[in-house]
Amino acid sequence: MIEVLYFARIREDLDVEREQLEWTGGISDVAALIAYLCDERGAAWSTTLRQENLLVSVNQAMVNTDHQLADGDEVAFFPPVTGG
Amino acid sequence: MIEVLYFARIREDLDVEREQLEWTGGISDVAALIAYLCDERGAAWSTTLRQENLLVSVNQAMVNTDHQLADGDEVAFFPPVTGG
Amino acid sequence: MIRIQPEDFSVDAEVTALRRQSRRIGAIVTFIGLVRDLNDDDEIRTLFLEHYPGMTEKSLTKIVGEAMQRWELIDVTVVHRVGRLQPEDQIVLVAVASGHRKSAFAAAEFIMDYLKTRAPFWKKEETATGSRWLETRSSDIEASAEWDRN
Amino acid sequence: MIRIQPEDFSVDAEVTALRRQSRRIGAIVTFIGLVRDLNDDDEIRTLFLEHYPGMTEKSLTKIVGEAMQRWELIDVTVVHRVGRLQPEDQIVLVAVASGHRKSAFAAAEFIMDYLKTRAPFWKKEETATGSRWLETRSSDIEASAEWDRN
Repeated sequence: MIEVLYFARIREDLDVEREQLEWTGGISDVAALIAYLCDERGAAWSTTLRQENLLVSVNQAMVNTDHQLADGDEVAFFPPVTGG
Repeated sequence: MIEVLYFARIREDLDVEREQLEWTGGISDVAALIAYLCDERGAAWSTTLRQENLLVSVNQAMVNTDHQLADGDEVAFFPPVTGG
Repeated sequence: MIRIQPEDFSVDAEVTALRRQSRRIGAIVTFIGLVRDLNDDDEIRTLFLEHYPGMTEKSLTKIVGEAMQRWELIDVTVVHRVGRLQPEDQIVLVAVASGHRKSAFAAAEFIMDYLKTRAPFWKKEETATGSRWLETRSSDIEASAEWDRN
Repeated sequence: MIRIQPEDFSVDAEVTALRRQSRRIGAIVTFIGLVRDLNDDDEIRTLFLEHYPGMTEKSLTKIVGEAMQRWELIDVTVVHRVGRLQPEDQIVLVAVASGHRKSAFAAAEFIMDYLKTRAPFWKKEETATGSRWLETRSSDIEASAEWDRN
């Protein structure tokens, strides 16, 4: 199982806050997870998850899209941060 | 008349807080005032007023020893500052 | 001490708590971030602050840890609010206690610069004409990148 | 607002007064200087602060004016205590309000650096072994000279 979280503008654009996905070996890394979601859910998802400035964390640490995924990982998608 | 003020270590070394001196054309600038005081009051004054890091203000603005003096000026001698 | 909370904070209370940590503190630098009434010329009604519970705390802990490694500091407090804020409300407090002022100034600025680009917080402005998520300022990205080079 | 006084000050009261000046303040940086318990390894009993009434106020006004010219600031508060202080007492507060943090940080540090080398205040430490006037730190002279070059 992979837990996927969405924050801020990404959450609003996709209208989902969190979900659990069955983990399969096919979703080997973050890039594969994004490809899977875009393929399955269509244009709106492609537009949102293929934005150049999309940030991704795995288990609450920032990663690049070549980061390997494992069963039980917590993945989050969010836009550039604007706190402070 | 020239008002002369002494602060901090300088005040303690010379044991004087403020005094008024008759202004004469002879005391043309700060260097002349220092020379006058050292000549008139001896070794302790020479040691204190000839210190390399002595600071001088005239009318509450920092000056160099070539600053010209005029009747009614307020001159102050003090060590490097250590506030804050 | 790192805290994320919807509630307002008292600068005095935080500075007092920080001062109790040590009698060797000679300098405290604080940064207080406030909701400005005007931002890019739209009047702000409210500001909504979202965060990533868990990861935000970890990010701030890491940023403060990096500051403690770069400079000799005595203690650091970071309080960041989340939720719905009004103009003039306090958003964030960074307070750095140190023996001397140079390290306190540098560390407080470093923490703010990194917080602005690395801690998962997102601001949404709600104005008379609608709402919008704020974009990261390029000046913030540059400020953070400057520390990476030094 | 510039004030020299024997009495203690409240950081909260000063920051609150500063915040009332404008609704466009986005950043407040404060510096609080404290009497450290230990200084160069002698235990400090009390610290005596002398100043030059009239000239000290003028110097601080000039320093703050220079900061307002260098950076776009909204307002500045400087409070400096004089007289007899104890370890852990507050000595000085500099609070700078600005639209953005970069100018607030820079101006607060500039004011402290100039205050340390240009404002007529003198500190005398009274320890168990006697009293002595403090010397200006070379690091303070360098910090101030750095601003003169930039």
